[in-house]
Amino acid sequence: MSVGPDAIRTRAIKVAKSTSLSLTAIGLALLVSAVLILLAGFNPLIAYAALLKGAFGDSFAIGNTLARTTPLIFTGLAVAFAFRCNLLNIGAEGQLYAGALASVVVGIFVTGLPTPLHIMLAIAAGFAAGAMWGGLAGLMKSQRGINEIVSTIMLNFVAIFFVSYMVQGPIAEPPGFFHQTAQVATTARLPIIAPKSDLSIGILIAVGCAIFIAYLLWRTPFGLRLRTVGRSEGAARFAGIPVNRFMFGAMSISGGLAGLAGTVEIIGSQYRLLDFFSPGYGFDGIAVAFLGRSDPIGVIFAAFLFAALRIGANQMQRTTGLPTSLVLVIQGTVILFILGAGILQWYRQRQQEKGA
Amino acid sequence: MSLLRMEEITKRFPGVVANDQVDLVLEEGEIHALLGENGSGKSTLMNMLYGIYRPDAGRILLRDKEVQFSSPTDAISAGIGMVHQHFMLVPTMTVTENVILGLKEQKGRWNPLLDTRGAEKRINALAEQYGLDIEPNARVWQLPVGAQQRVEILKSLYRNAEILVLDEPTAVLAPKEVEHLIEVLRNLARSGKSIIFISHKLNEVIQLADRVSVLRNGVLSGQVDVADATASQLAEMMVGRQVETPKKKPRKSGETILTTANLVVKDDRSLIAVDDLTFDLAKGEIFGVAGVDGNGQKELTEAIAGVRSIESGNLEISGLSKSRGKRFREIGHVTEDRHQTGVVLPFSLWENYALKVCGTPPYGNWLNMNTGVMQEQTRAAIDQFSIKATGPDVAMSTLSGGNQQKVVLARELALDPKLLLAAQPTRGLDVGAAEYVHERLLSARDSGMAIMLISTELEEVLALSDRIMVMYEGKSMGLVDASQASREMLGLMMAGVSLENIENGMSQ
Amino acid sequence: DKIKVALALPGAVSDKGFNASAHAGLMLIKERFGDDVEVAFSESVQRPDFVATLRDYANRGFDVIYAHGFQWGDAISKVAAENPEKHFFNVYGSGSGDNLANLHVANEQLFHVMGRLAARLSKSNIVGAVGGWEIPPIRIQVDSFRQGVEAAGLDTKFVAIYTGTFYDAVKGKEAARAVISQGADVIAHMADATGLGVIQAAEEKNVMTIGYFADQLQVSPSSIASSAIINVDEMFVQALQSVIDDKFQKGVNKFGLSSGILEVGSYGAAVPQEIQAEVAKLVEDIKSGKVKIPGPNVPELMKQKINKL
Amino acid sequence: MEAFFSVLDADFFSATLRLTTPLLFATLGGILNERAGVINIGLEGTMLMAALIGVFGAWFSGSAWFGLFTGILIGGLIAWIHAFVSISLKANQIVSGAAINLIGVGLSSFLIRIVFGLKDQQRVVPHFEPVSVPYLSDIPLIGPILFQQHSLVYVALLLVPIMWVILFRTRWGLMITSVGEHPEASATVGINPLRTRYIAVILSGALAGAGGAFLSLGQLHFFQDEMVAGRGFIALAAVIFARWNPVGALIACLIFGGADALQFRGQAAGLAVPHQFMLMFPYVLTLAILVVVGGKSQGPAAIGQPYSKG
Ligand SMILES: Nc1ncnc2c1ncn2[C@@H]1O[C@H](COP(=O)(O)OP(=O)(O)OP(=O)(O)O)[C@@H](O)[C@H]1O
Ligand SMILES: Nc1ncnc2c1ncn2[C@@H]1O[C@H](COP(=O)(O)OP(=O)(O)OP(=O)(O)O)[C@@H](O)[C@H]1O
Ligand SMILES: [Mg+2]
Ligand SMILES: [Mg+2]
Repeated sequence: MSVGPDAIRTRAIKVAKSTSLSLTAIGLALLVSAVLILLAGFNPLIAYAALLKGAFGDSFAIGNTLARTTPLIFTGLAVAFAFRCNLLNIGAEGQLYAGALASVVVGIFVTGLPTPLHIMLAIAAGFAAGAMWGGLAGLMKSQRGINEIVSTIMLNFVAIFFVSYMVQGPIAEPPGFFHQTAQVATTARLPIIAPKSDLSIGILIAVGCAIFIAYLLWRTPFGLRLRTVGRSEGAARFAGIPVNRFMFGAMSISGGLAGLAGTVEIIGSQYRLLDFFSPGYGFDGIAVAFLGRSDPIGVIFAAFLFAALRIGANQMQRTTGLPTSLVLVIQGTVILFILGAGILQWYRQRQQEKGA
Repeated sequence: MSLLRMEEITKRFPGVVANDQVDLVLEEGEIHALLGENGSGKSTLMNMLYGIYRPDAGRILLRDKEVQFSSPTDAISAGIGMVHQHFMLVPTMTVTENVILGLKEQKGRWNPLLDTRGAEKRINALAEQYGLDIEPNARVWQLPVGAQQRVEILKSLYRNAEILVLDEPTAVLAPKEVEHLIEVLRNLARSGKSIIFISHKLNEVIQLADRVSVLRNGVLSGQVDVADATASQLAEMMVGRQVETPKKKPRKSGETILTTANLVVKDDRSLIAVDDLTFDLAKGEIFGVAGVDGNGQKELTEAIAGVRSIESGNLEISGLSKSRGKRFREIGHVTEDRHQTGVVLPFSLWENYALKVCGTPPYGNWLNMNTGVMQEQTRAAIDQFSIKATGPDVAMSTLSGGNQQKVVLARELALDPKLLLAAQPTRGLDVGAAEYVHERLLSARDSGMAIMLISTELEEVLALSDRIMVMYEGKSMGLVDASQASREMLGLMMAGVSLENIENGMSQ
Repeated sequence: DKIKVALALPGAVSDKGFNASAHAGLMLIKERFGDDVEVAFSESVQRPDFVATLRDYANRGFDVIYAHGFQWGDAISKVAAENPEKHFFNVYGSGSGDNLANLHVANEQLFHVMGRLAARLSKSNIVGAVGGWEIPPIRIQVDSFRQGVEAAGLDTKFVAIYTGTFYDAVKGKEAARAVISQGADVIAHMADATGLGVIQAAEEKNVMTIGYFADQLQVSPSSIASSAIINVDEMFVQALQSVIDDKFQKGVNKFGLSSGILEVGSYGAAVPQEIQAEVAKLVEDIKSGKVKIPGPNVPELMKQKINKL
Repeated sequence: MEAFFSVLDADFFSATLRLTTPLLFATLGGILNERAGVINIGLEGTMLMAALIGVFGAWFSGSAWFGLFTGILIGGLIAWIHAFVSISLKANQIVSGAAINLIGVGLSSFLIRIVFGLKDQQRVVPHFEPVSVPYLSDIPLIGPILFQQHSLVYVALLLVPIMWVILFRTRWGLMITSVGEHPEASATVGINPLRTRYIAVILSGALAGAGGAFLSLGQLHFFQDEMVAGRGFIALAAVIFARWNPVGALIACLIFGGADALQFRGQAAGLAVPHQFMLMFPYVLTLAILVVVGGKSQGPAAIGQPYSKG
């Protein structure tokens, strides 16, 4: 990543290229899904108009989309960051629950703090709890050689069940009838940017975090070393990089980022913790991360795309009655078509080989 | 009728013409050597013969019939076998499995089970016929390189190869193994096989080959009968100038920097690899460690470098910083296995170059790397070491083997370390580049650096070292002053005869 | 002018239980009020989208908005406050507002009755229950069922399992088998689609089950003894009617056996007349107030469970 | 505690086998594609689609076997998409798998409504009944456990030795392993790494398809949204736990299926533990075993890396 004007230009061209590519992919995916919509007896044009309006129709819609983008940026970052260290973190979902749990505890039971301090404490707690949960997988990897894919999948279930236990008993809102905690104190809530849409400053924190992670990865020695561990453990070891410590560290930071997804969701929008409060942000994070090519800036756009489709789909359901499951299909096909961009190259190569 | 004719072969890669209208003729039963500087296009040419790449232009004729290989399968069925610079073996499989991989070796037409027994028999027969010593049941990752190479040769023979291509087969071998290989190749030629072999070692070429083709910058710069050529002539054909053996200045005495006492180190399989070593190394000295590969040199080096723990005994490096980061910068390490431990292939050259120094002035600090400076330095290294690369931004993976090695060397020397561990520093380098590296090592020594040179090449050890230790099965066979050492003596020690015994024998 | 009615569901309408019953409510509204209403619904609404969903309906001119499940409490209170001229109903809800009514059913009554029925039917004297996720209503249902079993005074053993899911029927089936292997011969399920697995297991092992939400006799005529029916559809109609008649009542509206919203379903052939009569008597007594069912004290039970740990 | 162990009866063991079977199919599939160097996190979506299409197949043909066949077919087909995207187009294998999961969840729930309608979604279709093996099923204890199962349980169990032999004793096994370890090396001996990977991935999808179809046709007899409920992800973990070995797969899946069966019986036996902790049990047990025995195991060296010719 050089900084000269030339480099900026090539980067700009790259961005433009991948943007137009993504747009084409989305178009094609919508075309394919249109067939399904027709099959279900609806008019695709009306459906898509609703989708578009739901995602971008007015400031209210855009606010919703951005609010939805926020946690996805964090989970996407979490997966992407770990992957830069060659670790596949399938456990963002569990780490998110850990983060939410810690933040809600701080938000409810710590009182008497001024707003900024309380918020920062809640954020720190969320990051720390997520980092602990991710770090646990990192520890198992570095100490016992346990593949992080296995451990994170298992830890997901453990975290989700544990949160369920906590909200129904130990930290349930008195008298303890409902499966939910009390609301976090107003001092622990993120300020709202756009009053009508409930968009909090969480989005700014998320984008800031992405930029920070990009900086960390490409402009700091720590980042270079981390990426070295990711690409060649041997070379890393011989360059004096403590590989195990880095893996542990990467998993912890990754977990922390995922934990922040839980934090912003709690102190930025839901205010209280219920079991199953996450609609799978952690799993979406996997797709978001790789769609963004494990690049923090790419993650922002991928998260936005995911959020827009989801928010738009809700509107589509509300106005046309189409089930939202359709949007999962659209999301999936969008991804496949983006991946399918390689098809032209593949086809050309094949023709060449046939010709030769 | 020639067995093989490659005519006007051209191959371009983005930014380079790797082969430019190259002609190559191979006769039946001939051993043909292919020489050339690093990056001159040797491997590329051979890869086209083996169907891995396709030529952009030119023809390949086998027994005067034009052939087109779109994959190695075609080449194999046309009777061509290749032993690659980086072995093409599956480490987790056994020798037999590797040999029969992809073949229809099963117990009869209707019984799909593998006929490993039958295959083993044939392997043993072939091994005996050509004098290839091999253990069919061993897993490949457990074998020393020499043995792995024999597996590669067997693989080709098993597939009835008529033409055998070997890409730098001797680069990774110890002198004894080289002799053995040469014997094997002669046997093969005698029994009618034709051989193309790539090497940077001129003496081997002269010893073994019938004819030599020399490539320079992708162009065929000459083809001679070996009978008519001398080593220095060949070297000149390659690099376009006279190549000289380095001159060593007398050594200035310096303070001791490395001391070991009764050092014991274990290998990855928890077997003792370094057994009770005691020696020291001073500033301004090149300390040669000779020995056949796999006699504990690797483990010794790694222990000193701080990436392998010590079992017992003492290892002390004076004046080293407490901090881990600094320590690794104070010890330079040209590692033996370039791909696994030396470089990060998908990274750019400058990132590879910055691996250790990033974060220290003038390369930036812990919060910010000064990428500009690092790129500048890399560019300078490219010029100094005449690395064939278009710039510091290209990926390491696009460089030829020798050029990758140069990047590593440039990086480690740039650290200006207190102690430099140089393991096989010229492995895979052409004579010109090797000469340059030798010069650099000597000048580093003269400016006070302590250097430990680990090499299986006696010439190199003898030419550069001040003192030489020979390792055999983890033990020291003795420590001699380079001025008093001879090839024969070192050879004996490498075979496990201790210095004491040699001296006793001589005195008797 | 048409009354516009919207419904927001946290799960899929195909769950053969909680969400399905609400969807049926909306359909019944359409049927009863015909051209006077326009209806719309959203299913599988995810928690972060709660507010946006309700708000969108309100903005688009829906007059009466139903949200299904206690988890909507915060969202519906907020949107109700923003739209004072519209009416909001929240099933199992706990929120507050002048235009917000929480629709509750007296689960303790219905499931107490079913527990009595089960205890009487059991020959092995062991009765089981398979719950989905242990959320408040389910816990009340399971614990009331237990109380009913105990109240039969037959010293019946009670076995309960939570599967942790409402849509994994395979798990439901295995859970039921585990209960059956404990000797239970009557099993109730409070688990929506997971319960379909329970019914199937019961059918295969020839034990009796108790249906849930709808009259499930048709799902398995051989194994269903009766069903614990919650007529959410009727409840929705009554709620809407109250708005039309200007009789809207904010706060908790609770529907018990006497309202007809809760019902004991059709009996399977295996249930003797005499037991049917007993159940009918009990239901009458509860309706008339002769028998009071206090219901379980869930927070207290929870505390006990934690203390035991 | 005593009550807890008293539940280890024949019923428990047959439950274990039933819970093991779908996982085992998917895990064996996962082993196949991972050994060939392709990771497929889309097993979940694949199983879901197969469960659905299996139900359709059984309904429209009236035969459970035909349903199974269609389930396997769709599994293979979806895997073919994954293969095309990740092998031919060399796209990121994980994204492709994630996309398949999204599509699987969405499309299956969408299609069941269109085809069967909302009301009749859980329509019971022709399905597999447990088969008693004559004589053997009468053996006390062992009989009911081993010889009164669905035919697919036997198929899954038989697949373990079959796959072991194929992987370790035939040339196809060598080919598959070699393209996962070192595709360049396999190419130099004339193996087509791309084709070999294709075959492994498609077969793997077919196996996952069988697992999905077992869930709907063997266990349930109908289709329910999201009925696979994370089993595809568990299989992904089991592949690694099994160290890419079919016998290991059996052990891993048995441990998991057993733990699941056990936690139900623990709850039923009235263990005084919040049920969330019971539900955690299989996952915690898995982790505990890994921590104790140590997880150090090397996967196929070239996993996740697309292969391209020169
Ligand atoms: N895949 C590739 N992509 C781009 N450039 C390549 C590629 N392979 C080789 N080259 C370039 O082609 C030239 C010839 O490389 P080749 O590997 O044939 O050299 P060589 O003679 O074998 O060198 P060495 O002695 O170092 O092994 C070099 O400049 C190299 O950088
Ligand atoms: N050799 C190294 N390579 C890469 N990162 C390192 C290395 N040593 C340390 N680090 C990182 O820096 C942190 C500080 O480590 P340490 O106490 O060794 O500092 P240090 O060696 O004084 O640092 P410096 O590299 O600035 O000399 C470590 O936690 C680790 O993240
Ligand atoms: Mg070469
Ligand atoms: Mg430091």
